[in-house]
Formats: sequence, C-alpha cells, structure tokens
Amino acid sequence: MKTTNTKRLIATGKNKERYSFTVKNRYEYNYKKEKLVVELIDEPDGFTILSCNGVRYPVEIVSRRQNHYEVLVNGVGYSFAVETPFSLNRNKLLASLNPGGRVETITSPMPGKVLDILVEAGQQVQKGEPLLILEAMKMQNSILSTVSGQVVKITVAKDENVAKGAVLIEIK
Amino acid sequence: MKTTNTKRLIATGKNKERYSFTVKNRYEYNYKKEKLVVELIDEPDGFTILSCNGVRYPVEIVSRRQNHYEVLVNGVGYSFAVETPFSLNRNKLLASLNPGGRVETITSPMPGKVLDILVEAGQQVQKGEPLLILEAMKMQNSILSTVSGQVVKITVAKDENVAKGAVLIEIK
Amino acid sequence: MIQSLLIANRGEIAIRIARTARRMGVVVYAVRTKKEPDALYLSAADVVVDFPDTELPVSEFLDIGALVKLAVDNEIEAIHPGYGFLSENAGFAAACKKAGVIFIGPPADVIDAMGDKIKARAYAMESGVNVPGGSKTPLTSVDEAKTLAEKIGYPVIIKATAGGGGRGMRIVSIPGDMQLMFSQATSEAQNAFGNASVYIEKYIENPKHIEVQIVADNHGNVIHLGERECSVQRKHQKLLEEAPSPALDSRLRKKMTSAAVALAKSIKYKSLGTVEFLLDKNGDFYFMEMNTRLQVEHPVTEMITGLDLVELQILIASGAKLPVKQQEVKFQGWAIECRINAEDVQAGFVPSMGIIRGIRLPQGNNIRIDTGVRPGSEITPFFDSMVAKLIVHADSRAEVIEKTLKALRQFHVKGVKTTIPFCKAVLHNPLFRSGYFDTSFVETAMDSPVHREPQEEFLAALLSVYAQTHNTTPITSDEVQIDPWVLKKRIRNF
Amino acid sequence: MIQSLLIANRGEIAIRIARTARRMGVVVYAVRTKKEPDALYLSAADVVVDFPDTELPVSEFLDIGALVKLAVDNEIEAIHPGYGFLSENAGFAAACKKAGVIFIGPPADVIDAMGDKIKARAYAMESGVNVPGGSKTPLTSVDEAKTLAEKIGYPVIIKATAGGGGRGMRIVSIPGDMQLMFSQATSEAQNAFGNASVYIEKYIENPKHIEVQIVADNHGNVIHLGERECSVQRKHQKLLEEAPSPALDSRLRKKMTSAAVALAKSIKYKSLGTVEFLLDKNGDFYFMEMNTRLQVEHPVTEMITGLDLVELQILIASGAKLPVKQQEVKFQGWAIECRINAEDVQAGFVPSMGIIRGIRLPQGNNIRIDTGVRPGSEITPFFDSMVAKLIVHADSRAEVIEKTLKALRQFHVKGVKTTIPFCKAVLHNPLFRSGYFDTSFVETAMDSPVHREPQEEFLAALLSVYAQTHNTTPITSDEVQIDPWVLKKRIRNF
Repeated sequence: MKTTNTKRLIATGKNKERYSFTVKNRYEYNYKKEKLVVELIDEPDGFTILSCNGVRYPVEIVSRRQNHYEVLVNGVGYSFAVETPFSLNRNKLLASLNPGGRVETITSPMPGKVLDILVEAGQQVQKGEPLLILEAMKMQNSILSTVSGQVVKITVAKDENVAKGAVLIEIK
Repeated sequence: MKTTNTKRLIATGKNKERYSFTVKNRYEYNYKKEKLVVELIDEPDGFTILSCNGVRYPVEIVSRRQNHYEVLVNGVGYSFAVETPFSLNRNKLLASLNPGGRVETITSPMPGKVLDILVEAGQQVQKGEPLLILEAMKMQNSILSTVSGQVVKITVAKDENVAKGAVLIEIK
Repeated sequence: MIQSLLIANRGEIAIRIARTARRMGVVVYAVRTKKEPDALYLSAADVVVDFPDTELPVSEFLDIGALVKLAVDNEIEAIHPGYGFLSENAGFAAACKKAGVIFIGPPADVIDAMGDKIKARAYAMESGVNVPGGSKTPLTSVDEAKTLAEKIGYPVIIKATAGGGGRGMRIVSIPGDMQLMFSQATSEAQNAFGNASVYIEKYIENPKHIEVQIVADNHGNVIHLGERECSVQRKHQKLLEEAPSPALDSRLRKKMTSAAVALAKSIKYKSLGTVEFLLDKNGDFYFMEMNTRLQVEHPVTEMITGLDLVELQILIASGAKLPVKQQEVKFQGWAIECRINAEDVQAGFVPSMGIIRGIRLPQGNNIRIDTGVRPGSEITPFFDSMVAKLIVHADSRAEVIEKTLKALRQFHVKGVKTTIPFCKAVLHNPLFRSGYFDTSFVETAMDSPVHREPQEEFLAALLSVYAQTHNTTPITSDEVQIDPWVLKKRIRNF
Repeated sequence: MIQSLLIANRGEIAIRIARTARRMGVVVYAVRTKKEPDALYLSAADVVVDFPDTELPVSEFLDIGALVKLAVDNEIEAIHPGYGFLSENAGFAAACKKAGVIFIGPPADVIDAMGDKIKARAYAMESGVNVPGGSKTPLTSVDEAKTLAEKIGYPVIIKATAGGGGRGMRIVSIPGDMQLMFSQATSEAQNAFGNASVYIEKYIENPKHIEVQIVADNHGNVIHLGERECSVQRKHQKLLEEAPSPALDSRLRKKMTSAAVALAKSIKYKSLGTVEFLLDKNGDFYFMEMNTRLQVEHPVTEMITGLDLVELQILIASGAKLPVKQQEVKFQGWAIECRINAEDVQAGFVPSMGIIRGIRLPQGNNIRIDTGVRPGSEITPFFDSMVAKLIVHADSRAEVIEKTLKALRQFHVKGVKTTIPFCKAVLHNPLFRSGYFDTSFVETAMDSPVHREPQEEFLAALLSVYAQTHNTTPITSDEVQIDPWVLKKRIRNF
C-alpha cells in the first residue's frame, strides 16, 4: 500500500498568471482550501469534458512537453507549466543566473511558401511585429513575432517552401 | 417544362386527427392559408431535422407502406395516411360498403418466446387488453390489443419462438 | 491502496467505475466479449483482456470461474462487479477471496444473509426495523401460501427468496388468483435467479419506495448518505429517481436513516449498500430488502453529497477508514436521474432494438450523462436496454425539474425509440410535481405515457405529406435487410 | 422547369444547393474528386459522378471543359456554380450556353461586365450611382499609379481588375509605399485570378460595408431583398454578417436599394446578384463592386425575408417570372451569420489544419447550420477553411445577439481551432452592440480577439495539473505521426 501524500503543484501561464493547487493521494484537488471534484470524461461523441464541481467544459490537451502543457478550454488556447514549489524556485534561480534570456524560435504554423522576409539578423523586433509573409491556402499571411528581442538567425530564404512546424526565425 | 400544379393532400392520423395542406409545384406548402417554409435537413451528426418556418425538430421516417407513414418527431411516434380528397372519399365509400371492418393483425414487437396465450379465438377483446405473454430480454411482456374486436385467429402456439414482426393474432 | 482493478461488467457502469478508478491512479482492466467486441466501455480501460472461449452456455459476466481466473492470470489485485450480473452473488465474493483477489463489496456471508430475502427479513426484525407480516420460511406449496395469506390478510405479494429488482414478484388480491400467480412467480424466479423458491408478505398498497444509502468501512464506522426517492416505477422497475425525497421531513428522515444504519451495524456490514423501505400513507415504513452493491441510481446521491461512491468502495476495499464522518456529510440541493432506455413507450414499454445512429447530448453545467453507447452501438436482446442515465443537479426541486426538462428537450437518440418522451411526461405531471406520488403513479396518474412538445403532431402530419410529395425512402425499416452499420461490424469481426 | 442539376462546387454550399434543388424535385448531381472522395457533400446528391482523370494542374472545380463535358455526357440540364471557383467566370457561362446547358447565373456578357472592375465602375456611374474617384483604365506602371494617386489624393486603394473578395487589394497612404504595394497587389492578383491587372481608387477610410441583394428574372422584373451588414472584416475577409444593417434608416435604405435596383436594370441583369457599397461617416455611399452569384452570407437574407434564394435562382434559370413582387417582400426580425472557420485566432488567424474529431451543434428553433464537414473530415490546404456557418434569427438585434451567443456557447468543434471564440468576442463587444462600427472594427476595437468564458483560465490551469498528475497523453500532437482517422481513410482509398 502507498502512503498518503499531499503535494503542492503550481501552474504558471505565459503571462505569469499563477494557480496553486494541493493534490492529495494523486487525485484529491484543493484550490484556496476549497475541495474540487475533478473529472476528465470522454463522451461518446468524441469530446473530452473537464468537470470541476459540476462545471463542465469541453477541453483538449493539445500537446505536452515535459511539464509544459498546451490545452484548449472551450476552443481557447492556454499554456501552462506545472511545477512543484521546489522546481519553480530552482527555475527562478536559473533564470537569474542566465540574464541573457533564452532563444525563442518562430515556427511555421502551416505548410506554405515564404513570399517575403521583412526583418534582418541583428534587428530589434517588438512582440506582434510582422517578421515574414507566408503564402498558404492562396492567402498571404503575416507571421508575427511572439516575443520582443533581437533577431538572432533567419533559417529560411525567400521563395522557400516550408513544412508545418519548420523553424523560420530565432529571436533572443 | 412542367406546368404549375396545385393539389390538396390530407394527412389522417390513427385517431382521425386530420391536417390538410395545399402543395404547389410539389414543394410549396400551405396550411390554413399560411405559407410554410419546409426543409428536411440531414445534419452531419446523423440526425434528420424537419424545419418548418424556423421551428426545428429531429425526425425519423420509420416506415412507409404506400401512402401510410410511421414517423417520429422528437422521439414520439405518429402514424399518418396521406391522401388526396378524391382517394379519401373513395376510401370512406369503400368502408361504408364493407361494414364488417377490416382485420387488424397483432405482430410481435421483438423476437421472443410465447409464454402464455390469454385469449381464445372468437373471444371479444377491448383495446389495451393483454392478449399474450412474450418473454424477451429476460422479461415477461404483455402484448396488448391495439383495437377492440373479435379474435379471428391465433397464429402462434405456447412456447413457440417468434421473430420480430411475426403475426401473432388477428382481430376483426 | 488497490493498484489494479478488473471490472466484471460492461456498459455505462463499467465506464463509470473506470473513470473513478483511473482518476485514483488504479490500472483498470476491462473484459472484451464476443457479443460486443468493440463496445464503448472497452475504450475507458487501461487494459482490455479477452474473455476466453468456453463451452458453458452462461453469460460471460456470470461466469465466476473464468472471471476470477482472468484476475489471477493477469495479476489484478481487485474485482469490481458493478451492478446486476454477479454483484450480489456470495459465491463470487467467496471465490475471489479464495483466489486472493479483493472483491469490491461486502464479505460473502453478508451478501448471503441479505440475498436470502427471508433471512434478511429476520435480520431486519432483530435490529428493530419493521417488516411487513409474512413468511418465515420459503413456501413449499400453493396451499401453504393460501393459508398464510388468510392469516396476514389479502392483498399479499409473492416474492422470490433469491430475488430483487422486481423479478419473480406477483401481487395476489383474492384467493382465486393464488394458483396462477404462484406458478408465474416461481417460473420467473427460476428463470431469473436459478432458484424457484418464493415467499409471501403482506402487500403494502401503493407505498412510496424510499431507499437509504449507507457506507461502512472495515473498522466499524457506518454512515448514511441520505435517501433516494424511487417511487416512479413500472412493474417494479425504477424509471426516474431523485434525492432527497419530497416525502420526508427531517424527523422521518432521521428515523429512516437511523434504521438503515442500525441494520448495517447489526449485520456487521462492510462497503456500500442500500436499504430499501416501503413508506405507507401513515408515515410508517417497512424494510423491503437490502442491496449489497452499487445501485443504478447512485449518481443522485453523489450529486447532492459531492462524494464519489465508487471512490469510497475502492478506499474501503483497500482497508482505509471512511474519509468522512456523518456530521461532515453535507446535503446540497436536489438531483434527478432519468433512465433513458431503448423502449417503445407508446407500445407498452417493449424493448426497441436496433442501432444507435446518432446521439445528441444536452450540454450545460451540473448535467451529467452516464452512457455506454455511441453512434453505431447496437441495442441487442443480450443485455439490458439502457441507453444512458441523465443526472441533473440544482438548488431546489422546482429548479431541478425545469432544468431536467430542458436537458431532455436537448437529448436526442436516433435509431431506437427511447423513454425520453416518457421522462418528460413524468416531469410535467402535476402529481409528480406536488411530491405526493407513490409507486402507483405510472399506472394510475399519467394521462399519456409520452409528453408531446407543442406542434409535434402537426409536424408529423407535415412530414408525412412531405415524404409523400418527395417519395422519400424510410431511413429505418421494418423489413429485414442488411444494415450498413451491421455490415460494417460484420466485415470487421469475421 | 429544370429537371436535373450539376453542382460545380463542394462543401457546405454544394449541400445547401442540393437541399433546395431536391426539395423542388430536381435530380441533383455532385462531382467526386480525388482530393476528398468521401466528403459529406456527396451524400447530399441524388447521383455522384466522378471527376475524370486529367493532366491539367488545375483544380477540378476550375476546369471548365471537364465540368461542361460531365453535364453533357450525363444529360444534365443545368449547372449551378455555387460561390468561388467558376461562379463569376464569364467563360464558364459561355461554355455552358454553347453546350446547351443552362448556367444558373446571369448571362456571360453581364458577368464579364461586372467582373472587370473598371468596366463595372463605368456602368455604375452611367446608372447614376456614386463611385469613388479613380482609374478609368488598368494601370500600366507604378508611375501612372503615383500620378493618379496625387490627383485623387492619398490614401488610395489598389485593387485587382479581375478581383473580388479582398485578394489583390492594398491600401497606400503615402507615395513612398506605392512601389511595394503595387508589386504585392499585382503578384497576388496574378496568383488569385490569373490576371495581374490592377487599378486604383480613392480609399474611403473606415467605411461600413453594406451590400444589397437583388433578384432579376428574364422578363425585366427586378426587386431587392434588403441589405446585409458586412463590416466585421479582417483583411477584407467577412467574418460575421447581419441583416438588416443597424446603420441604415428607412430613408437611406430606400436610397441604397433603389441605387442597386437601378444598376441591375441598367445592365439588364438576370438572376441573383449583390451590389456592394461603401458607406462613409456622412451617410454618403459609393459603389464598390457587384457580385454576380450567390454570396456566402445569403442565409441572413433568407432568414429575414422567408425566401429561398437558391429556389429563386433555379426558377429564374428555368425561365419563370419572379414569384414575388417588391411590395410582397416582408422583412421580419434580425439575423446574424457567424462564419466558423478552422483558424487559430490567437496566432493571428492562421489556418488550423487537421481532422475534425467531433462536432457539437447548437440546438433550437430559428438556428440554422450550413456545414460541409462531419467527424472525420479533414481541413486541408486544398480548400478554404470554413467549418460551418451558424445563422440565427430573432425578433430584434438585441435578441439575436443574445441568442447567437447562446448558440455559440453550445457549438463545439474538436480537432481544429475555430473562430468560435472570436465570434463570441465580436458579439460581446460594446461597439458592435451599439451598431456604430465600421470596417476598422476588428483591427481597432477589439481588446482581445477571443472571448473567454468565466473560469476558463482557471480550468486550463487545473487541466494542466490534472494531466501532470495522471500522466495523460495528449489527444492531438504537434509531432508527425499516423493518425487513426487518416489511416482509416488511406486504407479505404488506396
């Protein structure tokens, strides 16, 4: 028999929004001292429902990389990293030791053709600024920067065909 | 090109409830001078929707025998015979010429085994009166008479296994 | 704590058990049978094991030897029997124990004591709970039945000694009917339970059917989780349940729940169980029987208490103490469960067999649906005709009735006829709404067994005319023909 | 009356056309292509014909020769082009006529006149409708563009001569941008229409986009069916439409609809058509272009008029007179259409490709859904990313906004991201609700491109923690892997 164990798990979003839960016996959830009755239900029409104290939402777990989750709730995307207080503190410490920040990669959201590149290596860009023009599904789409920083590397060339998920540009 | 034609179609239910429509060009429906916008829509989840002036109901056409329809609206079953005023009058006439009435057959609603027969040929029965006991799905089910009349013939025997739709008893 | 679990059941209850067990981190095994090799419940498990080929003409989920062997061979720690099948079979519990597998339920001797309805009556009396007058031993002849009936007074009810769930029951109002009813009851009891033994009891006319959920751990702690109102029945089959009961005030509730707890304590009950009572018009209540398993209608109790009854079963079977004390159980709001069965209500509730071609589920908070079917699933004569259970929770009885009606209007099944229009009719009925209904409700108080939405008949007429104008072919048909769904399944399996 | 009809289109519009045609007793033919051999639209037809093998690198629904041949070979009386593809191709209309097939749309010369946007400007002016200042002939060089722009004043808009639907359009605010924008517009025009020719017009800043539906028969009768409000756009792509427009009073409505009817009469228009106007802040309106086909957003007009626009198209093409007079057209209530596209709004509206794993449709009266997909359908780069159109009708604008929001909350798609959260955000937006929005709305007035329901973020955090605790595997994944749905399709087709 396993012994009872309670641990704290903290979910941190992209904008540092933070939710802290206690989890007992791996399945009893509490949030701000309130008990949560949580169920993940596969319904017969193919949907997954997250039920929390009777509140039901259609959800999807889109991807998981270690403790990083991309999920959809009601069709809206959210990103959360799940950590224990210990790992959270360690990551904070690591971040403070490496002030240069980490490299963000801009990847292609779909297969297409690079019509134009609007930035150069070394250039400073703002979050939301267009980086390049990708033609897909007969439409020209601007690929926007997801972060503010400096363009480190441009890994594609004009007129190149790229696959979904291909790295286009690295920003630091 | 077809010529425009308008005809009257009358739907008569089991309890003589009657709805009279005019149909123009085979697809323009009117009921009591009101125009009806009618559509039968197959939705991607397998349902058939009858839309009438924006009112939508899930429907099924369960069976058709000539002009007799068994349909479900919202899961509730209805039976209608569709006739022109001419055929309706002819049928009324035929009924008046044949006052003996017609023979109704009681059929098995499911496969099962006849456990007991509760009536005898020649006996008068009332609508809703149990005629025999059929065992199916481990339950004993009473088969009720759908009409009032005289038992003409019993076509099954005790302990006989019957298929769905098998004729059990004829009543006149 | 139990680490692995074999579910010796199918359908919605297998899925419902798997959901909780997997949430708790238990590895769940489901049993695949030849009768439904691609059933939905299999996808709810971590591991699917095939039921072995046998020569026995017995249903897979009644085959004690094979099921226990599956658990042993796969090194599975525990077996959950669900409801029905072997869930109240003392032999199964004993065989599990003998093989070193945890049976999720009470010990074999307790199942046995409560399973023999005559013994159960005796235990109830011992613990101070009223029982209706009647047999102390099984009936050996019609004459004995007649003699006893004269003593306790007609009407009486004949019940199967090994019974439960309405099968093998017959009411006898006059001595002249005794012969026929006695033979019908014994034959049905033999068919249903493999035991023709019956007994008689004073028949309480038009009582309410109220049951109390109790939970007991292996350390002597017993609590109750309130009552359920199950008076909406047809031929002793429950059709719609609610919790709490509108018929109980706090005084009566205290008396009934205390009686249930007293009985459980006196028989050293362990695990989850239900004590069923008959409540008469004077507010007197009588022990009917005890069910030593999870009930179909357990979700209404879960809704109002916020507790997960399957979790409690697994915890108790693991040897844990009850995680809640009686005073910590909070009852909140009101819950209704509708059983959506594949039955043609308009043809007298006969089973409506066929293939589910589409399902539209109601959406919304505090609406729960427990189902074991999906589009393509077939309703067959092999198993019961349940399509789904719709469970709705709200603050008050008035609100939950409206909310359930709304959910039912959004619940559609294509391919078979269901009891949805019947459930609507119950919830619209003034007597049901008043709360003053009893077990005679379905047979005496309903003008129509189905509720018709406004305009339905008109639209049916219009649809018939439309079909005639367009020469539309029926989607389903009475004719025997190969159905594309069936064909697809055949190609896959053979 | 037309007895048989080939639909030279796919997806939801093929289904929508088939629905009306079959209702009218017309035998409907659909074209199966290699790209989607088991698409939903095929099941809406009476007969499915296979597109022949060809060597041409052109899309099936752009192959004039093959489509006309299909109609001739199968002795089909008429062709309906739907929208997009060949719906505004004069050559297609001419080829049909030559082959003796009825083209459901205006005659080739009318399509040609309105298809050349510079000619269309001239016709509009002739019939007394305002047009913005600009080119009288196609631009031959950037310099010519600059000279003309100086004359009419910046900002100006470059448009494709053969254009429509926002492609090949660029706004130029300062002379320095002209070079880049001119080359982008010509290259996009070449790609989209096979014709690089562009022209410029005075750019009306932040106008409203209002369009008037007109219907004309072959006997000189022309009526209008009111206007549609299409100002909720992003990059000239309509996202949500309504009818009527909250910006028009009866005086302005009369002026705009009269202008549309006048234009249609002056060019001897036949069949269904839409005159698009820009409405500026002073209440002045300008001709933008005329679409000589059924529009994506036609259902909102059907909802408020009770007329079936496809039925009108078929009747007119059959030579019938208009079945309604202008004064018989009654406008009732308010309708909204939401385009549910497979797009990742949070990533800047990029297409979200993948497989539809589940669809939950809203239920209720006066809710219409036009869709071409079902579970298992794939959203591919071959075709547009439309999943469905949700059309809702109610008595007033306030009511239809609430009713549409309710329907959107019940509309769920699993497998791809959709614009449902975007449509919710539009309907919650105070500026949208006020009615005083224009075509800059999406880019300037929306705080967030998605609406988040209460508790969503909290539940996303909880789901992440739950998944971490249970080691749940993602349902979909970025990784390249064989998907069971895809595999199933491959097995079937190859």
